[in-house]
Amino acid sequence: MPEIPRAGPLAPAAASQPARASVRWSRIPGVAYTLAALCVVFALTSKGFLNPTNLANIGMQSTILLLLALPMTLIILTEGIDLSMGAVLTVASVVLAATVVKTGSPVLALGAALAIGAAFGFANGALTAWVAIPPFVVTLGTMGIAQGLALILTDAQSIVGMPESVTWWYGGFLAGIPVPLLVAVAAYLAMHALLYHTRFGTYVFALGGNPDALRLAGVRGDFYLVGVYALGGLMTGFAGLLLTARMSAGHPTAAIGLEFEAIAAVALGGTSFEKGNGWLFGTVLGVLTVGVLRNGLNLLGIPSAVQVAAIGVLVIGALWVDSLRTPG
Amino acid sequence: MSELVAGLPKHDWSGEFKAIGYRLLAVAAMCIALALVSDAFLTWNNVLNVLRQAALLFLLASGLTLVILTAGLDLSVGANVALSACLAGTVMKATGSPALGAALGLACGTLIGAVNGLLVTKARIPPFIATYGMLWVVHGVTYWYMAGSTVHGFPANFRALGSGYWLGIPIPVYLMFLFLAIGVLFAQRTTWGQEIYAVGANPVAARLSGVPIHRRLVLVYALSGAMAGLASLIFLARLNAAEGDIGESLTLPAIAAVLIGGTSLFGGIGTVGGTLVGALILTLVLNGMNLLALNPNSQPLVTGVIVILAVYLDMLTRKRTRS
Amino acid sequence: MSISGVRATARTDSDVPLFELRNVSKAFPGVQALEGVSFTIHAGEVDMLLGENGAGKSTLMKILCGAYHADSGEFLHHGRPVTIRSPADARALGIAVIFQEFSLVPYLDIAQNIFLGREPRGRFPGTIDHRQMHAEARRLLDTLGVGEDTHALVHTLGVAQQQLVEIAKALSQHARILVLDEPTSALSEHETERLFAVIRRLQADGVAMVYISHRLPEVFLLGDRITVLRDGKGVATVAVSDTTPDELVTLMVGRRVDMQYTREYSTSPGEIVLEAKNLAAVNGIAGVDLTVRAGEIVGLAGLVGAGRTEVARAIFGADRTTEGEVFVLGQARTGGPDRTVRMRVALIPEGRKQQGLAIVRTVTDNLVLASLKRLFPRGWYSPAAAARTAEGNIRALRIATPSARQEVQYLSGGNQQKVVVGKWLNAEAKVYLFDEPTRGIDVGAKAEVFALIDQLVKDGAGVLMISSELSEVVKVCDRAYVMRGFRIAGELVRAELTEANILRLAMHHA
Amino acid sequence: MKRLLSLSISAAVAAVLSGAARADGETIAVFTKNQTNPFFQAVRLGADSAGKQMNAKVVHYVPTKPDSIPEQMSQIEDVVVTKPNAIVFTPVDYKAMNPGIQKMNAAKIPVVNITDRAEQGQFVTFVGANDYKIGFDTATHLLKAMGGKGGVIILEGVRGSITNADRTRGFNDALKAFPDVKLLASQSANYQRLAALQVMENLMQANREIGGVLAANDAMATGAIEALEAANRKALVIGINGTKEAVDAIKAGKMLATGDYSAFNQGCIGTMAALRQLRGQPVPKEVLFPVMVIDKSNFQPYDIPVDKRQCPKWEDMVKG
Repeated sequence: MPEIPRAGPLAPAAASQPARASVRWSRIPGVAYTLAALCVVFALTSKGFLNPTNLANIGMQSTILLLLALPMTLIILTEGIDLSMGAVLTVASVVLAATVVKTGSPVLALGAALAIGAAFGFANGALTAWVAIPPFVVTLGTMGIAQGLALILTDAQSIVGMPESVTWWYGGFLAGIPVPLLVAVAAYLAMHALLYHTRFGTYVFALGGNPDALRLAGVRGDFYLVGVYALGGLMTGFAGLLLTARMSAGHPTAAIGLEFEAIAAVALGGTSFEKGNGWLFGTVLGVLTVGVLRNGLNLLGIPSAVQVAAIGVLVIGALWVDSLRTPG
Repeated sequence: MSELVAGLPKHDWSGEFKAIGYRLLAVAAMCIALALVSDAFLTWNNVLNVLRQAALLFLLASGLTLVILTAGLDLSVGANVALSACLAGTVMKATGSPALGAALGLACGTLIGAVNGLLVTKARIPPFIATYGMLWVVHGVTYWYMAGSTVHGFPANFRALGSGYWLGIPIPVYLMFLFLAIGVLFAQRTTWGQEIYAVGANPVAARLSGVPIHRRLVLVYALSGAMAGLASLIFLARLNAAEGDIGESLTLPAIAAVLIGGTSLFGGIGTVGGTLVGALILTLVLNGMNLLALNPNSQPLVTGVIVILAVYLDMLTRKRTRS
Repeated sequence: MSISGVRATARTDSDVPLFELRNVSKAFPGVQALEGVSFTIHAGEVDMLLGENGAGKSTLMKILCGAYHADSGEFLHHGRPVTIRSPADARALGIAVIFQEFSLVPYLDIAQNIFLGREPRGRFPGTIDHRQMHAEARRLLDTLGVGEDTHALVHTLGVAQQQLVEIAKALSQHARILVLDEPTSALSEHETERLFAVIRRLQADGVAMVYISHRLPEVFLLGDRITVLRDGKGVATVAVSDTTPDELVTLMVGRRVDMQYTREYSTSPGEIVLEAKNLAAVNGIAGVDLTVRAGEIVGLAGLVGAGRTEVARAIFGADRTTEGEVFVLGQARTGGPDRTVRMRVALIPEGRKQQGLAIVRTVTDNLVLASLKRLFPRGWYSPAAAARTAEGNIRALRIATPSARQEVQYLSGGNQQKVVVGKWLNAEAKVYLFDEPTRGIDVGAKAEVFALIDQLVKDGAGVLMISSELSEVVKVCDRAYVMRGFRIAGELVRAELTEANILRLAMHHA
Repeated sequence: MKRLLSLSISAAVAAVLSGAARADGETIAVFTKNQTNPFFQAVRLGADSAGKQMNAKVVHYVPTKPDSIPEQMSQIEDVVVTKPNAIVFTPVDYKAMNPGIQKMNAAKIPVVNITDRAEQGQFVTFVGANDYKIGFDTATHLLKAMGGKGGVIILEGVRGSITNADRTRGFNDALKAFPDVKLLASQSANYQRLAALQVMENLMQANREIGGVLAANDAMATGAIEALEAANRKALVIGINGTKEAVDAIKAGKMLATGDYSAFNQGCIGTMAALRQLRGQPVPKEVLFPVMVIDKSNFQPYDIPVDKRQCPKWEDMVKG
């Protein structure tokens, strides 16, 4: 908020303020309660909401968004942003589809998807860290580039004929559990470990919170910044596999605009755009809340127009609650 | 103190005009190139044509420029255009009064903008998220209100606003230059404009200098909304019809135009004039690609490259004026 | 806080200095920050570095820790010549600096901050051994006698605790030379005591400390050897035992202030222009009563962190008041800064770049910002008229700038300060609240700023001046209020206005 | 705020439940592509009307983002959980929805495919129009009106959509029969009004003489008409879908003709087919509506606003 001096808690002025103890619960964003409330309402009002298949559905439907939102959390922790994810996801998906159709090798195809994702991510990071162009601008640009590529590569046609080895990644089961759920859990655990148990993660917080501290500690922050964006690209590329599997096709506009939903989910999860203040599991909650809302409203057959408005109210409402809870 | 002056850079002419100068050169270069490759380009009609297409983009982007000048953002302008246009259109049909319809359209746009401003200032929600949430809400209302129908066929006197000519020049072009003038006057020649720049450059200093920053921010978002409302009227008048999805493709190009126009995301730096040039550059590219019948699929790609290039060159020129 | 603190150190004068700087010079565009300064550091001692703001203390320290490169001069470590080209070099030599702005990451915990960049390796590549890290952090904090939980996120800590984390961080890097840059400037008395206890422990462990301060009581409480800087030159190095406060003050101040700045104090102040009655605010101040009369410069003294800035902000309406009232020219003040400004009150904040100026905007833009309504009552802004006003200010205040269109960020600190003042001259303010008006500006500019303030009161304005520099308050003010613990501890009229009296009120125990 | 939110939701819930109470018959889930295109609104109204006639409950599922594949996929998954008696289905993409269709088939829910013919999957029947023939007939209608000479422009819809592919193919084949007609340009305007307007404006610069415009839907046709009027140029324009807007334009003499895509009837017959299947009545493998070119001579029946129309009798529409 503009009128509050940016200085924040580190400014000498804070000397007068009593130091608040850091209790995890105090950092739980309003969205957690919203999620709980939604679940109760839907459990009471709609048949089949609590039905295991349906719960699995919610998880599976949220997986792709989660795969974008997790690295997006890290990027936003560095006070950055990535507007290109949706488009990169799309281009990765069509490249994967095209490769698998041409070569018949899913491994090669996945490799290609990961490569193009990582390439875009690296470009975003490099232009941000080394050319010092604001990430918003960089990724707005690469968004257009990726979108154009997807359309040119496919001439706006969908590419079909995915082998079982690809579709398995969305439709298949492992030990009786839908693969996407396993992917989602694995992805979260991996990102959690990365963020909270490695140098990389520590430096992500530092990049957003106090880059000078990093420099004084003799750490090359720029490399890690590029790394964060590259990681985002890589995860996006992998999400391309699930997207392709889900449609058993590559489609040139399938995921346009998904990055905005990812950013919204991250914000819902209580991660702020400043000072590297965020919480990875909050992002999971944010993604699930949107998923549960859509699913529940579908089960109830609520008109689509109401759904659209409801999502907006959710985003604004949850953040409003959070801002009420944080002293001005 | 004289030795203090030594070593300070001589700041010959204010960076903004310089920045616009560079961009105008770019525009000129593009025009020459297009004229060489397509004989259809340098025809009077096509020039008007480019200007008319730039008009809609500029009207939308001009309001957005003020928002970005305060280090804010408004992702809801596209949705805003859709709702305002549909409301204005249906009311016009129902009452047969263009004036009433237009008034409601403008009012609707302004209201949405004002709410954005309140969410950003009073509810302290980051502009990105607040206006993104607003985008969904407004879309929802539009879909519900229109229920998939199209409103079309408006009185000729109203449609002249979009498709009419005066002295052989399309009305929207006049509107574009009118609001360019108004925008420049507001930003450069009013105390409010000065305060808005100050709020963008340093909100704390602005507040401690007695600038009512909340009121100015709400004003800025409301103006952005109002311009969206106005754009929606031009839209309505040009297409003589409106449905729920017209706004979706407008927001990002508008933001791109502002950035290409040299307005800084960090606030305090930029001009409405620059945004006009930005809008012209974008329109020229699309126009040229159409004239040359290039693959339309590559349009987003080209736009993306231009955005990055423009901002990068901008940084270079600023660095030069600074060191 | 009594001066009879027990010394927990063995003097080691005879030894070779642990570290030595010889004839170090450093120049910035327009300023010779350091000129042939020599300085020695001894193990197990606290070497005091005294000097007013702008005397070159901080520059010297930045050179010592590798943040700046000296233009000339040599460094000796255990008598062996060494070079310091980067922070890494300094660290290698065991030098660590605790700056006033901390190098901590707000949303990492204490342990993570202490070991940032040097995290103990975990089982897998790239991972961190949290158990070991927290254990070591715990140990470090214990050696400092600090109880905080190593899992606490730094942004939840107060400044004092953050400072201790900084010290722990330095120790974890096996620092043998610890540089403390005005460490008590933001601490409460209690916190200060705690810090001193820590310093004595370290001293006992043979850590050498360079302690920058201009607070004499601290100097005598902690110091072994004292080096005084003035205008970038080392004027003297003396043992604490062989000197007196008065001597130090003369060394620090020289006769410069007397020569460059004098004013005749107001004998017959005008009517009350500013009055606070039992003022309390959300920022913590309480029961503040004060008055400022036209033609008066009233000091607001006290240690940093005593609540002086908060009083100014509350008066100005920048922080919401919870109790009491403020009267400006007899009228009650309500609402935020925008209303206050219209009542012709001016606030010149301490953080110029953060709070005083829009640095990416031009000198003109900044000069007219507070007076837009007055200069352009119709709301129509005229660049020409604004430029004329600005040119006027630039001449009157002798602001050194190539043009009125120069962006403020390229001006020197003193000239930036003048721009802020000019902004309020244009607003025709009648009441001025100056917060550390000379902080971080060079000596020449200081005198000009004071001349400026004097001119303001001559023209019938009332001034409330916050300053940490006792000499300034004593020299400049007609009266002074002294703050302690967010309350007014007392008032000193011209006759009683001495550094000793101020300090007594500022540090006196209840 | 949270409370407010949950309140508003439960309120909406209550509303829906009470609304649902009316129908006592089967539940039919109807999938359409988006909430913005009038065509699909007509389909939905047709379905509702049929539902009323045959006393069944019709619930609509529309992606919140127009034509979003992943969203329609999610909606299918959600609907399969609620187990409606039958589904009337328009795929947002005729190729990329197969996994969704498989899910519906796996759940043993009878599915009627309408409008866009899905590539694979088992369906009770397909109800729709022959896009190729519509394209061909309307184009022929225009080319005849042009006297078999002059230059024409084709405004394509969304590249990659089946309707667009078939319609433009129809246009081009029709052109083959008129050697003296020159195809000046064929560009995509994504079925969008503004895009069509601007593409047209640009093409008018490159082409002095434009005799006719073949637009793959009515929105683009009207966009083109606006562009022509603004430039005071004359050209014969045809569109496809038979929307009210196009009919008005035909009445006003601005538009030559539009091919009837009978959206409303697709909704009607699609829903009826689903219900007949459930009620054991015969349903043909495919219901293709006869192609009908609407022009000045025969627009009256189409002049009624869709929300006032009634579903035709099954027997009248489905011969044999």
